[in-house]
Amino acid sequence: MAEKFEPRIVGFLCNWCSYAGADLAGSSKLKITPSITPIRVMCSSRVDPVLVLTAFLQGADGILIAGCHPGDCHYDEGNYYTRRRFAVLKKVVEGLGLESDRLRLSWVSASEGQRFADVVNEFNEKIKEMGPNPIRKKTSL
Amino acid sequence: MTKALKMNKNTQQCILDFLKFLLEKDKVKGVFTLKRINKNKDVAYSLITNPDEISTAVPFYPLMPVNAGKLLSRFTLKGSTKKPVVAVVKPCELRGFIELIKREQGSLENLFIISSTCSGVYPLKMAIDGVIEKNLPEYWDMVKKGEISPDLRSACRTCEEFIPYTADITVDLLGKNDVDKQCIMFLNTEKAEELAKDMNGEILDKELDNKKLDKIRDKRQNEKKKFFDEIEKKLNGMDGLIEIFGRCIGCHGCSKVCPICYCKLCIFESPDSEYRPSNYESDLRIKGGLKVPPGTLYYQLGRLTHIGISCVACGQCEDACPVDIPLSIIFKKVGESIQKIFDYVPGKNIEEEIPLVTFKQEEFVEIEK
Amino acid sequence: MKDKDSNSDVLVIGAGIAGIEASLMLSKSDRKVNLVEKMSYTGGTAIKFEEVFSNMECSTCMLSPLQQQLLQDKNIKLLTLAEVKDVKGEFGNFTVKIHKKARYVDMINCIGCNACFEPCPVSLKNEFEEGLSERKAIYVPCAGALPNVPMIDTEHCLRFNGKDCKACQEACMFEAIDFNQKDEQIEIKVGSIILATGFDIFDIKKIPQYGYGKIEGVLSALEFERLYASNGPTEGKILLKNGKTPKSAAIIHCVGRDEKGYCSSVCCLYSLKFNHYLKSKIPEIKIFEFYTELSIPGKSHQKFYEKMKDIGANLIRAYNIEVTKQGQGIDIKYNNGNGKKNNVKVDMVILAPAIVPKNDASDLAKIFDISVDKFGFFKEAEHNVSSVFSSKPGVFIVGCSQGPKNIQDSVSQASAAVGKILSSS
Amino acid sequence: MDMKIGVYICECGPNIAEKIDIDKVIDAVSSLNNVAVVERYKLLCSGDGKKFLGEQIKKHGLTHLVIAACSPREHQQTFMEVCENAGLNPYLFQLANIREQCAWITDNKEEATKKAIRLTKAAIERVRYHTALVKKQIESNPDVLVIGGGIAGIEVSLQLASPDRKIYLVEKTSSLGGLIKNFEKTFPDMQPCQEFIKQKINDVNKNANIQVLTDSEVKEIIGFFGSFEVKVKKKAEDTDEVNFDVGAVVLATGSTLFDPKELSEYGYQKFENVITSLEFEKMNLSGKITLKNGESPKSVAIIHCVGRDKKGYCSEICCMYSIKFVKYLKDKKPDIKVSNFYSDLCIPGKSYQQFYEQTHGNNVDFIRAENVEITKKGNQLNILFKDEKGIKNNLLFDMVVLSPALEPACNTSQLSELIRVSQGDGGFFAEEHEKIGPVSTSTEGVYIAGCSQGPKSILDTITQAGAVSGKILSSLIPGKKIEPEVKVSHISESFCIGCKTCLNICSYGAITFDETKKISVVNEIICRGCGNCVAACPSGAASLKHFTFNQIYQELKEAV
Amino acid sequence: MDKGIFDAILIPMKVPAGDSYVYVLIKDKSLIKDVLPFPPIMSVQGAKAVSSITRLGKGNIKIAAVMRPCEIRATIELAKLEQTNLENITLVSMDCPGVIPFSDFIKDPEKAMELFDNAIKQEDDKIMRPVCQICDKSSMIAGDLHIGTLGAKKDTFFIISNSKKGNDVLDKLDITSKDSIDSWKAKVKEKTEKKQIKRKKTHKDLKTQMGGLDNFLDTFSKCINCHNCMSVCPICYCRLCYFDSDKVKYSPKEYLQRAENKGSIRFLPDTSLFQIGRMIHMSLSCVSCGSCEDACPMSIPVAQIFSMIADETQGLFDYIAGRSLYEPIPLKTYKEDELHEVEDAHD
Repeated sequence: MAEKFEPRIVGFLCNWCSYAGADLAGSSKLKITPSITPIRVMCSSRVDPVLVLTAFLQGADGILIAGCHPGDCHYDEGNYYTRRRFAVLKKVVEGLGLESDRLRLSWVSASEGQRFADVVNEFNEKIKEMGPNPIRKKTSL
Repeated sequence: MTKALKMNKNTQQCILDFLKFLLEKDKVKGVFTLKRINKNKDVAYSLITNPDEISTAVPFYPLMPVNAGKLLSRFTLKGSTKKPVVAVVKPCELRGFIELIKREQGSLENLFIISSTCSGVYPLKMAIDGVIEKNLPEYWDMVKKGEISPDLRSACRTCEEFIPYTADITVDLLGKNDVDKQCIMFLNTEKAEELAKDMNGEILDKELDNKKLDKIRDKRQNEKKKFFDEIEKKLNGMDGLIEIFGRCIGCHGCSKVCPICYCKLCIFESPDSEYRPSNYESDLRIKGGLKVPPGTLYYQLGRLTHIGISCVACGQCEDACPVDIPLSIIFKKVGESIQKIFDYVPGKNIEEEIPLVTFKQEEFVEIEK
Repeated sequence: MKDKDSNSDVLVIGAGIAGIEASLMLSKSDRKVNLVEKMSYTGGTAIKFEEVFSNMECSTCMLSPLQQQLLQDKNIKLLTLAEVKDVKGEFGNFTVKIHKKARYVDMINCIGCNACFEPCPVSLKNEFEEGLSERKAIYVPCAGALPNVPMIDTEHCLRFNGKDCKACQEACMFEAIDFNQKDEQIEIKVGSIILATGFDIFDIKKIPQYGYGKIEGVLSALEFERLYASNGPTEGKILLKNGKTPKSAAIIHCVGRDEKGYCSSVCCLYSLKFNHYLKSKIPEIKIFEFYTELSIPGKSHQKFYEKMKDIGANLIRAYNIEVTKQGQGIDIKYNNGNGKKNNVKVDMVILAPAIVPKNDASDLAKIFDISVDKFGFFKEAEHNVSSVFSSKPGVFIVGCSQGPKNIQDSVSQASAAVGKILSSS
Repeated sequence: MDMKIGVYICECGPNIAEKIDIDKVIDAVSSLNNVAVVERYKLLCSGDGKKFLGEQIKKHGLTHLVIAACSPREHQQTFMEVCENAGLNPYLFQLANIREQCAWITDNKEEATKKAIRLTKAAIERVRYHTALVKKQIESNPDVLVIGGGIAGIEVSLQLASPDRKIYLVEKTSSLGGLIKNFEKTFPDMQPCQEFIKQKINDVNKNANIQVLTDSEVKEIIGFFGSFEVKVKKKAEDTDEVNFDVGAVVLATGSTLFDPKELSEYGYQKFENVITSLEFEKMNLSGKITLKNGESPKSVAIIHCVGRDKKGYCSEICCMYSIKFVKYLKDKKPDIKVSNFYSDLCIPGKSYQQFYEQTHGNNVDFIRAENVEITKKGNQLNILFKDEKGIKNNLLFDMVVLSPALEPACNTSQLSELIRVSQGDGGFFAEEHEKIGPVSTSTEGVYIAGCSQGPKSILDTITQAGAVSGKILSSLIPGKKIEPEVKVSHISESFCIGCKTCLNICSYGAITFDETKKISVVNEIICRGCGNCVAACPSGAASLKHFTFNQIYQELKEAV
Repeated sequence: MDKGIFDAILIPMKVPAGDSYVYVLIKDKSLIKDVLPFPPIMSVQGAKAVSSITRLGKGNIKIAAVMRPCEIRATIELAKLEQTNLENITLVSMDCPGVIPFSDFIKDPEKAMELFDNAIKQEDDKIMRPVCQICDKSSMIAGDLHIGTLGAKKDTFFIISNSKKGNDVLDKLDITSKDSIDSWKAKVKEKTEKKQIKRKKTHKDLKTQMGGLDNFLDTFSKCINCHNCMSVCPICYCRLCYFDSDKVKYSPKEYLQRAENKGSIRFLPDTSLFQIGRMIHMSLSCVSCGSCEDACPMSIPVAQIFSMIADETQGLFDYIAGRSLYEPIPLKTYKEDELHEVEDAHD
């Protein structure tokens, strides 16, 4: 591959914790790979596994779901459901021998700007190792 | 006299060249046709934008994985395509699409249709273990001779509407004995001529060889008679129907693949058709027993009344039926009888109104704006 | 009191969690609120915490939505760097004189890009971070502080000390920095007043045997909170001055309890919380927690205590504690419950000091003409009525300014005070 | 009318302008369908900026607005107001965060620009699918139902009752007052509380705006904040129940004592003269503290934390009222011997240490003890215990007072069913948020006061009652309409199959089930718009306004 | 029924044409002679049958439903999902020998019947559907009553009750002999263990065969999107499938865009989305009944693949679909402390 690989990472961030954390990272001028495209949702529990799957099948190199730490959910318990749905999604993808490492669930609080940066950059590195999502080029999906 | 483009090469090859040419010359942005999609040579309808991918296209492959009419409808459901696209489809698929357009389920705008005189396709099952691949030579041989192979789907063997009505371009295949040396493309519309412009080959005035085709039609009619008589014997009143539809499991797979069944939610799956305990209790009282899930026959007959008028006898329903009910012949028979009343040929003419719009699409709250 | 000409506006003093809660509630009921905050930021002491007991929720996540709401609220006028100087009148119509220090940064023009910090030549200890990190003469106390607008510390700014420096002004693209800003004397009229001025912590230096301020690695609870804070000086890494990770730590309760003569009611719980702090960052760390009486009232806190014990909280009842330096480490001598002498060696000591009245509480009491109790906390009116009444009608006291208490009780008092105001005028 | 999207890119001074090649962004998006205008501006959130936007919206007749600037958490509100003032529905606007998420996270201008283009495109594609959302206004009923006639309920009622707000005070016993009726004095000030509570009850009874329903129980509460329908059944006469509507509900059902019989070691109701704190209060109120045989005790033991381990929490007030008991006893018999057996002295707050110290000296002692057990010895009670040093020990007393844990009132669980307020630690009503929502619950419009929320002193109870009043006074204002969240869930009637998955997971009970249609229905007034039900619905029948599948998909598409 | 315990029985019966078996609900005793409790095929999944008549509520009559264990398990899943009301239904299962693929059967029903009977006699399942061959729950008792033929003396069988309903029936039947069912248990245990081993192996092979992107795509390359698998799936109870809804309908522009990204796309393009999406939605309740595979016009081994995935997802919550009416559907609940392996460790 000639031109260097720039991962395309989708980041579903919950409004109250993780998106706030992302903003804090930004306003603290922490370096974060631009390869992540944040998508703001009110609660990580809004992230329909099918949406994630859609992104995955359309060739996203990595998909990150980030929400409040368990127990901190702005809506009480949403993130616990997020975790269960994510577990199922990951298991299915893994079960089919597809690259489930491209899917990631992380908890980032509003004060964890640094953590957000670390999570994203580290994820980005991992994706770089994995290379582009082969699905992107597949025509017979 | 219509214009025709003549090229002295294997017809299939010519079509591929033509499609490639269309993409390269940017006359169209996309080509919709059957294509081999993997190393196992599995064939599926595809939307091709890259000229190099044309090489793996197989426009006249004797298989109908899905009725392309349904697909074209899905393609243009949310508005006509702004960029020009050409689609290679079979006559019955085209007619299915036309019927759908009449119901606002698609649009022909910027969509150009290449079709051909059709010699029919094999059942889906034959595609499973590559039988079709083996049969290909035999198939083309049959095409030349304009014969009917017993392996073909009953729907095709009994099909009289093998000449496309509203295609921009009609490719001469059926009964054309030099199909592998020469290719004739009838340019039925101005747009077709435009597309063919600069394509190397000679333009001439020509008509389809109707005598030849009539002969083939006769053969098919005989075949059809046989099938109809056979079904006739079974179709004697209710018991007959029960005989035939007895094993229907009510999966509604037939409506899922039917090009005419376009409803977002089939009325037979809607709350109105749900079965209440009181229903079966009375049934039990009256009959002493009932088949479960109930209403399979009701569904079949209902579907007949809904789509009979527009049934293009493409045979998909039979192909998809998990319990092998000979749907295509039944629907063809009943369909034709209905269509005769209004002497209406579904999909023949886009201007022609649907005689009876007895049903409207259930209007639903959009789930997603 | 329900006379017609009474003023419905409210003055809230202190933009800590209690003050914020009160202001938002008042605004919700269409009252105009003047919220006076001494510091340059909102959030009070709670904003310094990383997590709060007992649900271990992230404090910023809990507060920042409220702070945002506060800043966007049309009914609330937030005056930062402001202090009340004089109050006249009574319930229904007070006249209040406020001294608002100049921030020298325009609240409207500044967009909080922080471009002005870097060029500033001055650098000194950051009080917000308990002096654990440096700040400039123009600064916000910590990343994410709200309002996200810096202030100039005129005491240290070169320009205000005779030098002709305008590094920050040059760095600012929004003409937000205005050296000519003047302190303002604002006079407002309100109907009622809520005091939510919070607390200070006991000056541990007063008890030499804890070695605080003398021995490295002996921290106050607040210092430790910042050390653990992910937006703090070490991004949440628990480190010793020498940059090493402590292998053992001691937590000492009731620091200053006897001196003050009361139980500060939250120390046991936040000290227990520190076990979680330490264990989560340094799983193998050894912890000794010294206490006298375990005060964990309420339905949820014993559960929390049990949880902390499960992760390895090791509580020792101890008296006459003495902390001394021992080579690299710190030595703690103590008598345990049955009078035996004992000692342990640790790398880090965290002290839980008593909660004491804000240093300016007595001045404020004078200004508002309300009485204070023998400890210096604002004194509630009479017996058997809501504790939010001060001795002066129309002046309400909430949160730790009235006495040591946890966030929950502070918030309850805030709502209660609002209730009194709304039902009385 | 066809779609006209206006796109405005904020330079944010150098913050964006220097880090992102704005012109490139403009080129990249200008050609997109329906994009009517793309412009850059130095600072859109400034006064001039807002004015500029407003004019632009009018001038170009924009139907949709996209702004590429800072984080939605910064200025979404600001720009939505601009839209509103310019007559554009604020929900037809989308903000692309190209500052915090592009300009500030990298020094590589090219990459930042690329990402800025991505985000701006995404915002444009998304905004196409936005629909105008309109704030609803719902009439609300200002009246309040208060359940429980103890001090908490009384305080709330008295504070809330007014000519334009009627209070229904429902008490299951025959009289108001609750536990306090039995107390002579309150700690720490040792103030007489009989007069105090009588006065309060009096005030309630003569308050025309409070309807007191004694011997009554709430049978049904349906509805939501602003309009609850209530059915109350009068116990005594089996007359038909009382029905009325209210806008809010206050649970002030208080607490009861843990029954020491459950712990045999205390010998309660086995040995004479072993009594509970409540029995002692009553005895004390009656004027004379005597033993069964009529003599007055010479020595009394007070045992703390009875049932604490069993219940798993500290009941907060036992230490204090035990100290109060010492004072009771000393006032009546200065020479009496009183011993407190305690495990940890829990006297938080500024007033109590002093209160405790006052009792020291003359024949009063506090013994830190473990494994306390009570046996009979002659006509005295023998207390066996392990002292602080771990040494077994025993002492004789005439009378033993047990300080049992507080537990939720018996009807707590029944009420929690009735009104969908879950029971939290110790079985007490669960508050909405341990810290910042102590008196509200996960059901909007339902509040908890006093010991029904957890053990607490009279003072704290009064404070909490005040807090509840505050909440109601500030959110349920007579004549003022309620404005519920607009970004809420919706379940398509046609596609819902009624599997109740959404019902189970909704934290707010915002979804109900229509038994006749067999489908789930969202109550838009209760829904808080988290979208949990949307992700849970396998049929895709549920959708969240302003965060629909398509809206999110459009962003996602640009990201991939 | 004779004893008036039940008013009607739901049981498979030969169709008039004699070329299939479907469920019938019978009241008229005379019809009973035509029923065949254990037909050689499973044309309709029993759970769908039960659901089709009880979704809108319980009737007033008591019904006994005689079905295979997998059908009963599916029924129980549907009950949890409010898609059927079991109040007046007694579920009766039997040791299931498996069934033969419909396509094999329909070629020559009579012959198929013989083969089937022999297969049962010789306890040889190689003519059965592949997914039946790896079914390790063919004697699982999830319903109210179970008729155990395994390990029973010739022409006798065990009736095992598994619920209050079941006990009531037994009482009414006042069956005297109460033998121990140990012999049955032993036989079942033996059979199950054998199957489990085979199941594991098959799944392992399957994973190597179709695991990985390319193999996966090839496996489903023949899919014609007829969604028969979903239509016949007892668990797919949605009125309109998520993947038939507007959510997966795009504009021509978008289809072309997607084609341009890759040079060409199969049309319709979302086969994998449907297949994997369906796994996400229903694998937790999948009972590996095999209906999908039977109904697939392209003979894709859907059932085997789903059984593989189902074992994994259900394993997450050690849940077994249809094992018990009282185990909540995993996605309807949660534990605070679980599944930490899927989230980033937070220090």
